[in-house]
Amino acid sequence: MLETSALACERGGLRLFSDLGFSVAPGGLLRVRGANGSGKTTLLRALAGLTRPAAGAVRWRGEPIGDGYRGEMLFLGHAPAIKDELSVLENLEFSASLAELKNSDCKIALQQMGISRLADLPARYLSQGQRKRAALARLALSAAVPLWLLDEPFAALDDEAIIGVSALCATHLAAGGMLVLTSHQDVPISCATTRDIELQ
Amino acid sequence: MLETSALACERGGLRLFSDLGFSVAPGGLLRVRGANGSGKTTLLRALAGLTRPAAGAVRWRGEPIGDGYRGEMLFLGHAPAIKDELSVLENLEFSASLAELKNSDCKIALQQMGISRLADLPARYLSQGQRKRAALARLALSAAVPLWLLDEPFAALDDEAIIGVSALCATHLAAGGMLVLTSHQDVPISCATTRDIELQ
Amino acid sequence: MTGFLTVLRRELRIALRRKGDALNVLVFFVVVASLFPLGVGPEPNQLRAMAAGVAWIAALLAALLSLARLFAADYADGTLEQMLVAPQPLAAVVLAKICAHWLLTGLPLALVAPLIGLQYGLPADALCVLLVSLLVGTPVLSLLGAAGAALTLGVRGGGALLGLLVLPLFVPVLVFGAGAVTASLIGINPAAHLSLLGAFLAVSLLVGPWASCAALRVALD
Amino acid sequence: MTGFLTVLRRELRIALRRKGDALNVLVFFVVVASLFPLGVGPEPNQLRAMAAGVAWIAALLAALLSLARLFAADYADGTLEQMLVAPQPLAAVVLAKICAHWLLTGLPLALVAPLIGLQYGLPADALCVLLVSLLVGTPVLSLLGAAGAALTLGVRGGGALLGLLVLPLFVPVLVFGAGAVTASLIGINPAAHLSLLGAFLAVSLLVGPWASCAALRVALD
Amino acid sequence: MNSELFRLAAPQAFFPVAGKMLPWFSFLAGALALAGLYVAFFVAPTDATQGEAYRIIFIHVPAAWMSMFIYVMMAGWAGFGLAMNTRLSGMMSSALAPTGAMFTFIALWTGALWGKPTWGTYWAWDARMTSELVLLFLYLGFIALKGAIQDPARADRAGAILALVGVVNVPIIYFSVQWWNTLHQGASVSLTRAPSMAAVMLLGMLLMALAAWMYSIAVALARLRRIILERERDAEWAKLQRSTA
Ligand code: HEM
Ligand SMILES: Nc1ncnc2c1ncn2[C@@H]1O[C@H](COP(=O)(O)OP(=O)(O)OP(=O)(O)O)[C@@H](O)[C@H]1O
Ligand SMILES: Nc1ncnc2c1ncn2[C@@H]1O[C@H](COP(=O)(O)OP(=O)(O)OP(=O)(O)O)[C@@H](O)[C@H]1O
Ligand SMILES: [Mg+2]
Ligand SMILES: [Mg+2]
Repeated sequence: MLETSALACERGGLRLFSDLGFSVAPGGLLRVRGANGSGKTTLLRALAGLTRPAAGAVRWRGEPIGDGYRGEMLFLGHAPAIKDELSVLENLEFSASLAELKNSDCKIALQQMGISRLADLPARYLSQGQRKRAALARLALSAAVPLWLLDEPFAALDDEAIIGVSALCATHLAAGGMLVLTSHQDVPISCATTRDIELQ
Repeated sequence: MLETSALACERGGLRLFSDLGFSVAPGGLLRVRGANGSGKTTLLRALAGLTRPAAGAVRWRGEPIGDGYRGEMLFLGHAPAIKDELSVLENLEFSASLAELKNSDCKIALQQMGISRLADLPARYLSQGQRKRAALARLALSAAVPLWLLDEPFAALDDEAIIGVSALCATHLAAGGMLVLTSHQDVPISCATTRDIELQ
Repeated sequence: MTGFLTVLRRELRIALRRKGDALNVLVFFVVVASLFPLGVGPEPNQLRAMAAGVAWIAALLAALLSLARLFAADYADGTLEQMLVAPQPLAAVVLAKICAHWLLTGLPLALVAPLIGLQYGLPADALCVLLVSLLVGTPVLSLLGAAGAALTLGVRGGGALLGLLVLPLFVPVLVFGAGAVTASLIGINPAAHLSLLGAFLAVSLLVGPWASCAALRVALD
Repeated sequence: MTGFLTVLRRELRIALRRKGDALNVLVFFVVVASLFPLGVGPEPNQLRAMAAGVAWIAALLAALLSLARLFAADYADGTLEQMLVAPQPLAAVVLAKICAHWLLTGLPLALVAPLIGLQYGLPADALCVLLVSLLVGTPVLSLLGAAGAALTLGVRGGGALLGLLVLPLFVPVLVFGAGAVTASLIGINPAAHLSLLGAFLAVSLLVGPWASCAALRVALD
Repeated sequence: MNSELFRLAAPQAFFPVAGKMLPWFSFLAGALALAGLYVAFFVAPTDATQGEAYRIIFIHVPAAWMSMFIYVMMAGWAGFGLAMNTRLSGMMSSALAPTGAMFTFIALWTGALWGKPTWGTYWAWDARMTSELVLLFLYLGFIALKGAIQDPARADRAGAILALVGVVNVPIIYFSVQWWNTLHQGASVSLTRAPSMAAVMLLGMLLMALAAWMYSIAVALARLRRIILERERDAEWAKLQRSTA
């Protein structure tokens, strides 16, 4: 259970949003909406514990977020965290073992994202969408991680990949996971408890 | 008038597409479609003269593309060509004067993209979508450039910006310009002579 | 511990793929070392007196120049963000990056230095002292340098600022490191110098990783 | 010509914003120059003999180390692509980048070198020769180095490869440059050395930009 | 008591308090400096071995003490701010740094001047001098780092980390003469003199040290007020303050 109370964030002395209170319960999907520069990314980073809020707090299972939280949360930001020098598989294996996920499933995860053919290609040669797919392959490994925070997961993906990622998200929600995402596109995830917040 | 004949491109020894022949006439819109990694970006780069085709040729006004072509074409790729150290306005001014466009309209262009408030902010601080808008501001300066080649212009943009960019494109087409673009999203540009090609 | 090993293995693998960076230090060192006689003239006594200084200055420059990029790539492509949100303790990750930096700059340099010392005509015991001083001193450069690199990450004018922050801390290492060799050359026991270096190393082992972690959290705020 | 000025202005402006990079060369140089006495010992004769070598090695290293990043940032963020499709001739753009590189590394170094020479006890005429040799020689480093940087852009192991490609071309510049100063120190006319450097410069003015342009087109294919 | 302290930790509450304390510390600094200088130049006798040059001690030693003491204070405030997330602490450390750098510079400079007649050299790389020089660079690095980061909160935290790293250097400076047998000696001056003269010297040094102390507090308070106004420029009370000033 993720909760915020009276959350406010600033960038360069500018208040982006304030007094934000919401909660995400197991099986719940929270969509963060808003125009470019309205603070969606900032909010997600605050939820991940990367950005210090100017006011308010983020709570996880009733406690302020701390070290234990990090093992129960998956954050994928704008930057894909992919090294050009390493192959697609090596990249995934690294991020999996950094996140203490099972390394053995990496090939299956690539297959689920439709890029198993590219497993041994150095990431430098990937197309934009393939790179995004490689980053999102971590979702397929993270079924056991309760909270997913995804920043624009559908950007650069083609229709097939969007469907694939949505399916992963839906499965995760159905299994009692929690999901917070931002997206400028329509999100084809079917979920009973969807909430939207709009930042301006 | 842009034409290709029997165009083929390769990446890492792999044939991405071959025997591609099409033409774009004044006022015409060509949408390049295809899955992730199908070669859309590669095709656009070949049309811009950046990538050497494995076979076939690109012709502009009946001639193989050469030095003169570069002044009549605008290419915006995945990478936004924006320097973090410079302000938004300085970035636009630089790319305008590199492309021999009128520097004086830069502020108006930023206004058209809805980021005039950010003109003096170092680009490092822009949000993803603001960065994209800053790159696309060049469109507003390029009305006189007949051929536009746009790679995923709508990625990361919010609805308002998508409408703005589409309007710019439509105006350009109505004035007899030519436009080739790739996009995974639906393109809300109304144009009489729209053609699609699908790469696989 | 898994975090440490994972990151260390990755860093070394990337370096191996790039090759450039690892070899660069050696190229750099050989350039510095072999060009000096060209500039100074090949008098044996003079060369002997210079050997330790040349080796140590090469080490210091190699460290300084590679440090600016220690965290930069990971910062730009989002890997650092992932390291901060990962369940692995950040200290392990940072320590692994520091280790990798030392393995790729300090260690090769220390191992090659005796060869250069030989060419410069150093006697055997001075060669030993040179090797030991570099082995003890170069980790200090990586440890404290990492803290500086983390502090200046994404900061305006980062490069020069990094120099300003870490050079004052490096100078004592250089002075005592080269001093040890000079001492042994003129027949004084270099143990005092070396134990000073050792003390430096101990302090920087405590301070370096802690400061790097804290600074990285600030940089990514 | 507009292309040249546009790019030059932008490069300098970015350098000014970062400050780091421009100052870095000076910091670097001052470090190299002032650490040598620390490592080597402060005997005046020895220092005088070393001054030219120190200045030239610093110039060479500064060039080598900054060249690796000459095109890298523009390559990564798409600016290079834009430069290639721009109506401005690529040669003008490349020449502007080379100029900026020299203005930010070679020139400051050349201008500061006499001060260091003074501290190292060089006589006035040797200082002059040092300044002239650096002014003539450092553009060669930027010109040929740019070609090397373009050739190794995006290539695996770029760093070491760059060193391998350009060092053989740089060493003669160093030898004649430092040689000119040494010659004037022992009372020989340094004109022969300097005119050799001049010839080098003329050749590299022809070869450097052309090779860089061709290599950039290949790199971005 | 505790809540009172925390109320004062708010910049707005501290601003007027600092304003009231400022003139007192300035006055004390001036008076003590005058007294100290009088003792130093007119009461203390000429030294038998060093002549008049030894009078540098009245500046050198207080400056050296202050250079270290201010750094510890600065690091203390910085660390407190990092741990407790109080805004005033970061401003306090910023206010102290330039004064500390100044005293460090004076200690180095007077030490170097003094070294020429006594040791025959301005500079040697002995442990105390090296570590004192490092201290100067730590101050400068702290100031430069804070200046380079635009966001004040981030600048405070980054500066605090640097200050805490550097604090290790202070015991090294202080104990270097005991740990390593170096050129710079400890309190050997009093051995060559009669006890009464040592007492006069001690008095002069003490007065000068107190003056330096009061001066540091006064300057830090003045600087702190400026920083508070600058950082809180958007707050209503600060606008009011500026319009009345
Ligand atoms: C640039 C060179 C010098 C530096 C960086 C330096 C630094 C310091 C420092 C940091 C202290 C305070 C530490 C303490 O109280 O134990 C100090 C104290 C002192 N210094 Fe220096 N010093 C320098 C040169 C000299 C010289 C040339 C002399 C005279 C021969 C001298 C005589 C003293 C004395 C007598 C004290 C007081 C020691 C005491 O009673 O505790 N210093 N110096
Ligand atoms: N130093 C700064 N000074 C002023 N404004 C800043 C600074 N740093 C960041 N900002 C602003 O803060 C906002 C950050 O927004 P954020 O990245 O969270 O937006 P977003 O909602 O994710 O947008 P997008 O849809 O474009 O991804 C932007 O409007 C940006 O311009
Ligand atoms: N060296 C290489 N070896 C093998 N395949 C390569 C190499 N370089 C590029 N490729 C492949 O060439 C294709 C390049 O495609 P391109 O970038 O044009 O795709 P795209 O249609 O723009 O995709 P997206 O929708 O993801 O942007 C990718 O499938 C990529 O994997
Ligand atoms: Mg965003
Ligand atoms: Mg593409």
